[in-house]
Amino acid sequence: MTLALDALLALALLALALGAVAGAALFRSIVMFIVFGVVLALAWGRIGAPDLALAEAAIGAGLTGALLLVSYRRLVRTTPRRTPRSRPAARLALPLGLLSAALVLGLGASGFGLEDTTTAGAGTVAVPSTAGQAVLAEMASLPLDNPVTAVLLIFRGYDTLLELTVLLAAYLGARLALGGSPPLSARSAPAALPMVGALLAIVVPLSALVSLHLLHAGSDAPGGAFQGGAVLAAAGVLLVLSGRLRAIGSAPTSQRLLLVLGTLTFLGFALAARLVGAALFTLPGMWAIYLIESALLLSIALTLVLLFAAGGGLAWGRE
Amino acid sequence: MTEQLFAALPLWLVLISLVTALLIFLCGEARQRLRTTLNLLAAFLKLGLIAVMLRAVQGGTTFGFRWPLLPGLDLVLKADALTLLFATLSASLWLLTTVYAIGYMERSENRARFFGFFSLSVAATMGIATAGNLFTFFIFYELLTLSTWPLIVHRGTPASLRGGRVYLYYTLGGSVLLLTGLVALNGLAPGQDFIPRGALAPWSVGHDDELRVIFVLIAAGLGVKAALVPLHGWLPQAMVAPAPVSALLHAVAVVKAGAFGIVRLVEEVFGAELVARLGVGLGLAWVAGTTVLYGSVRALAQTDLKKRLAWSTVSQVSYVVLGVALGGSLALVGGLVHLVHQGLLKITLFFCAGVWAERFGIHRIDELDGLGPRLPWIGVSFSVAALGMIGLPPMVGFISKWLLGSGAIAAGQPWVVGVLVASTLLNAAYFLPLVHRLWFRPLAADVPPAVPLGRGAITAMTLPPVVTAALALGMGLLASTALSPLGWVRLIVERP
Amino acid sequence: MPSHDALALLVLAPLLAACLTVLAPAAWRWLPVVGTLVALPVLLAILTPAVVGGGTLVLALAGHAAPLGIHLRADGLALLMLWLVALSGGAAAVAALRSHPPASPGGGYFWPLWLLLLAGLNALFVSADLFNVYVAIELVSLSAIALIAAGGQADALRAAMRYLLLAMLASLAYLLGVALLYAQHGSLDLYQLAAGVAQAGGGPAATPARAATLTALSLITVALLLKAAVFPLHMWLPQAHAQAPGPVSAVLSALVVKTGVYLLYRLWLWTAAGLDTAAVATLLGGLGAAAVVYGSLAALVQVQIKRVVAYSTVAQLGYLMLVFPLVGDPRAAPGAWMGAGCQLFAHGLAKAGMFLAAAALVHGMGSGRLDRLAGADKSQPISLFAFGLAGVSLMGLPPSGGFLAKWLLLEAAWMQRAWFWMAVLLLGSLLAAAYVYRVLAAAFVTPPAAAPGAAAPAQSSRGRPVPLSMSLPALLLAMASVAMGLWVEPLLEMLAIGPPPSVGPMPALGGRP
Amino acid sequence: MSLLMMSGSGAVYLLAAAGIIGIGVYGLLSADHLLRKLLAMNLLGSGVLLLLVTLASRGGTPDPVSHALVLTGLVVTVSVTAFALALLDRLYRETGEIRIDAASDDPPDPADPADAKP
Repeated sequence: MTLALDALLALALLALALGAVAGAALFRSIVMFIVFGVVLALAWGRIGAPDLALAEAAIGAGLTGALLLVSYRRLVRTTPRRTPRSRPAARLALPLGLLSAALVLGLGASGFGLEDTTTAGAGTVAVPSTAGQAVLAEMASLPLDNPVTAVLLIFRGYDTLLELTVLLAAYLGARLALGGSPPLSARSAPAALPMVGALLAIVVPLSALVSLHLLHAGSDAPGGAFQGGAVLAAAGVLLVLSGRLRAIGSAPTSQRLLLVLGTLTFLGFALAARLVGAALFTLPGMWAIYLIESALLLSIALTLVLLFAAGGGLAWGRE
Repeated sequence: MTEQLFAALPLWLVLISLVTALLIFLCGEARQRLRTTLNLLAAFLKLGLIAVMLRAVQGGTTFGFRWPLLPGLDLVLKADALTLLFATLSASLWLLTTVYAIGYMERSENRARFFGFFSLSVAATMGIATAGNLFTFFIFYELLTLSTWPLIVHRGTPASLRGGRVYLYYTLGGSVLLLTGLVALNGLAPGQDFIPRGALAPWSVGHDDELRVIFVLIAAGLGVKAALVPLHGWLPQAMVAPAPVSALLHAVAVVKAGAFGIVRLVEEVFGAELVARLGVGLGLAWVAGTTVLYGSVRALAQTDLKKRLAWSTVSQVSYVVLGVALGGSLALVGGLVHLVHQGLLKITLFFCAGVWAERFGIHRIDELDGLGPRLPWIGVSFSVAALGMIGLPPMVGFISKWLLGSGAIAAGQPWVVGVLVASTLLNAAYFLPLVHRLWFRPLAADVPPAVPLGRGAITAMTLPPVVTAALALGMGLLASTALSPLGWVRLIVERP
Repeated sequence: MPSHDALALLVLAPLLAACLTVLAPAAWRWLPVVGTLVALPVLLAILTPAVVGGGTLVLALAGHAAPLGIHLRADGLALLMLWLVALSGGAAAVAALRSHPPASPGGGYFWPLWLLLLAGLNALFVSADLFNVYVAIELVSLSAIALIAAGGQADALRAAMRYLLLAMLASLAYLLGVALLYAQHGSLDLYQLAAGVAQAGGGPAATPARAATLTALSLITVALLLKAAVFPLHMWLPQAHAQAPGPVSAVLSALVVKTGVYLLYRLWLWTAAGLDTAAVATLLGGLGAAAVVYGSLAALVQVQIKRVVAYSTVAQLGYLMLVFPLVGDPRAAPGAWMGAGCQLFAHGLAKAGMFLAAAALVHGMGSGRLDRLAGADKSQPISLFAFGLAGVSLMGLPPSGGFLAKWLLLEAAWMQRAWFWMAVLLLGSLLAAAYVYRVLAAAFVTPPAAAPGAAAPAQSSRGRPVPLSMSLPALLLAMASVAMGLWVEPLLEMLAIGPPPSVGPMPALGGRP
Repeated sequence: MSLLMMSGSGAVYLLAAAGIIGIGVYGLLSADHLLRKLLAMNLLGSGVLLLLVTLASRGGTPDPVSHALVLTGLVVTVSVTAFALALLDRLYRETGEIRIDAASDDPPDPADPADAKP
């Protein structure tokens, strides 16, 4: 029964992926992609990765989808400065694509092989002392119960720090690429409708609450700063879409501080560990984890909203 | 500390020119007086250093400087008698060429660049002279290529750019051969310095074929600059360069560097005995002999004065190679002494040709008619050098040819005498008509009036050829004294 | 400061500076930038003696040893790259401070990205963890591509987009490979993985473990070849490097493409050292040979000076690939390894210098076309001299770092009687000479005097002065690349620390064999 | 979880991941609209991450390290995508182009703006 459900999900994933790639209309392809993300989140839930399911739903499907959609809308509306030179279309695409697909299927087969080696031992785990098992073994001595959060902040905090800077680089890069050109505003936001205001009044505080919950829960249940940040960002996206928030050319100091707050806080703790004689990146306790995660959440949320709004900063209200 | 500094005199010799080059680049186009002062100062300083070293080497002191570059590979500079022979020649001719160039270049553009690279070329030449192993030699050999190219293309015309391109094709091709040979040699016998009679004999057991290949590679790499047939193609093309550059190429530095390298290769890397045993010496002698004849024949066919001189260089430089390749002390002395003699004579000829070109716009041989009396100092200098080239006794050219001939017979290669005789006849055939035209033909009606130049420029262009011609004459007359080139060369060859 | 703190700070200091640059008011943005440029050499000066004296330095972050935690690791090769980042990146930054003033509106984005790029590069070079390397690669790619787009012209945007697409694809292939390796061996540590890889890869032919391991290695390799722009995956490079702002081009060619090569060294000479890699080495060497020939020939026909330099990068990266077959022979390995180090460093200095010089020439002459360079020797002497000097090193003429690299590689090839690799090295240097001289000759051309009289004065007054801050860094880098040929001792001392396992002890300088 | 492994669900998802990767590669190469290329790239990324997660769940207990890696991968992917979209926006505005031939070098551009000036 469960196998059937998994098979169904897998088939749906394949069908949606194919639809997203091969569909004639770009808009529909994007919608397919978003649905694909949602189904993928379900699948990850099934595999035993609820953290990832949450993240995929919020970031993979939600935010990426929203980004693609808003970009699509912008492309449709923009009149380019120049008309393009004609470029010959790539003719090799189809054979090359098919070849790659075949190769990857071969890879999938080797993946089967992997599974064989581990399940052959029937119960005893054949893979010796992986990093993951080491983490699980260490969990008992840690103040938090979610091993994924432990990896993200305690064992591989350095990765997380660099990852934050990637997010920051994306924001900076987007600003640089857009060349300081004024953000596209004048969205046809349905703000005039009374329902929207009411909806926002409920959704925005709710998502803030949810993100706070995710943040708190992250220490011993699925969730964490990334998922929380994404949910909070979703609220921001709604505000932007409805026109309550608008993009402006550059960020005021407070927002610049917020953008780097996560990185700075993490960096501060990482370095401060040396002051008390501990190893770099050693966190002093749960309070530090909470502090860092809160800072991360705020930074992530603001960065994501700014990326979505294609602005340097945000301001309340319409122009 | 002072002892170390003294021992490192060869390094200073190189550094002086290098620093001069940098200062000239830095002081820019406008400051002509400063540039001239720097140039002359450096030249005299260098001659002074060489004089100090000459005395010391004669007294048995050795100079050396060693700087490790890579494991098992050192930059070695030294000063032995052979070094000083070449260094003295280059440094004194450089001084004269500089004087000449100051006059010659008076009205042209880009003088800072010209004199900067000129100085750099001389730094490279000093490095070549003082190199203490083949690797160091290679470093400066390449630096010479680098620094002479801007001089050849100096005028920036399509013809000079073409000449420069051909020069690069040949010299860089040659450097690839040389580098390959060097890598192979270092793989076989790592880190060998130049030592008298060569260091390779102990390594040669069972590696004869390998060593033959290596010898051919390195000799070919050096042969490009020495303009051995068939690697000579660049030299006539490079004639497009200004006259001081021709002097540099033909007498002071470039072809000499090639020939000097072959001397070091045969005498101090492989050793004459090993070269003879491998049979490569005879091959080299044949190539040199062919070059001697071929260059002369081609020179005969030229109607352009500088081209004829260029082909003559192709022919004459191979005398040096011939002497080295034959083996035996007589031929070696003949070859080495010709390094000096050919330099003096050829630079005189180029100086004179440059004067005629600059002042009358004359480039072709049939335009020389009656020019001798117009500029008598130049005419006499040219004639003296031309007769010297032919080898008329008691001129220096005769001494070289005589020694080479005797050496060839001693080495059991009598065919070389035939080559020398033929070459002498050919030399006479292409030089005597020039002398004849200068003095015994009436001045052509359409010779333009001499381009007016400042007194200083005229002196600067007249003095050097007169000095070199007088030196050539004097060396022939005083060949038997100890400090003549011949005496010095004997010291080199007969050292323990 | 303890040396392991210096090691971590090499990454964390630029990160911190990037955040501060974002925060600082426009007028003060220069401070964290300049601070970083000063801090990196200082940190390296602390770290280097510790490594050279005490051997490879390993720092377990948060006190958790691999596979649980992440190791930072500084051996000779890593040190060499870190120095290159500090020197080439520093000199390029000086030029960039002029072309992209920190106080300008764009400077608020440009400079944090520049610092993030430095942080990413340093992170990549000191990382011992495959996944950490992935994040660092992303940081490097993202900031580098954004800096390319900083110019904003259509060609730059197009080049950035093409680079980005290929970089994304490469990153995903890399990630896939890492996923497979982790699933198979349970560790992400580059050096811990070696044992598992050797066991699995050396096992019987058809085991799934072997298949998965080899698939993972090939995926990662393809990804890195793309990042390193190794022929035939170089297509993105010439436009990207030619269209980026000058100082960015310098960093891209000197440092960013090197990350791919560096990781290929780590992967095949360390992680996969236990496998029989002869075939792979030959394949990589073959690609390198093709790159040398193709890149040089392509450089010979370009009409834009920056594209000449960009294609020269394609060719020079080829030399670095030749190292794979050359370190195979135990006798030749130490020499080949020294050659690799010299080439990495010399090319990094020379190419950064050359790109800065080219940018200054383009700025000064008002055009990037070769046929507009005539007279540059008069109006842009410093830039042209720098270009020529950098060219000396690229051609491998003595005495220069490039020459030492070529010499060492040639000797390694000779020892193995590997005629083909020898021929490639020699041919490559000839072709390099051809394309460098082509540029110089273009500058030495005297415009024909027969041209209409009015044009002559205009021609001779062509070119405007370039600020020293643009030409001087180029000259310094070029001079360093040449001077390196005379004093390579510190580099060799570094390289002797933690060479690949297959490379025996390295000979010391001054020792007579 | 062990049920999952017994039942071969892991195999199902592995197959799905391989399929998604294949479709992603195909889409990446066949699409000429840049937005579609980016979409395909994201699909490809999802496939890779799915593979990672699936492989991580083999032993019965899910591997937290893998999950952390995937989370990082997700954030990195969305960052790069957002930047790519900004770049696309600017590219379109400047040139009107929404397609690009990723596999070829541009021909040397004969039009140098500086040359147009006298």
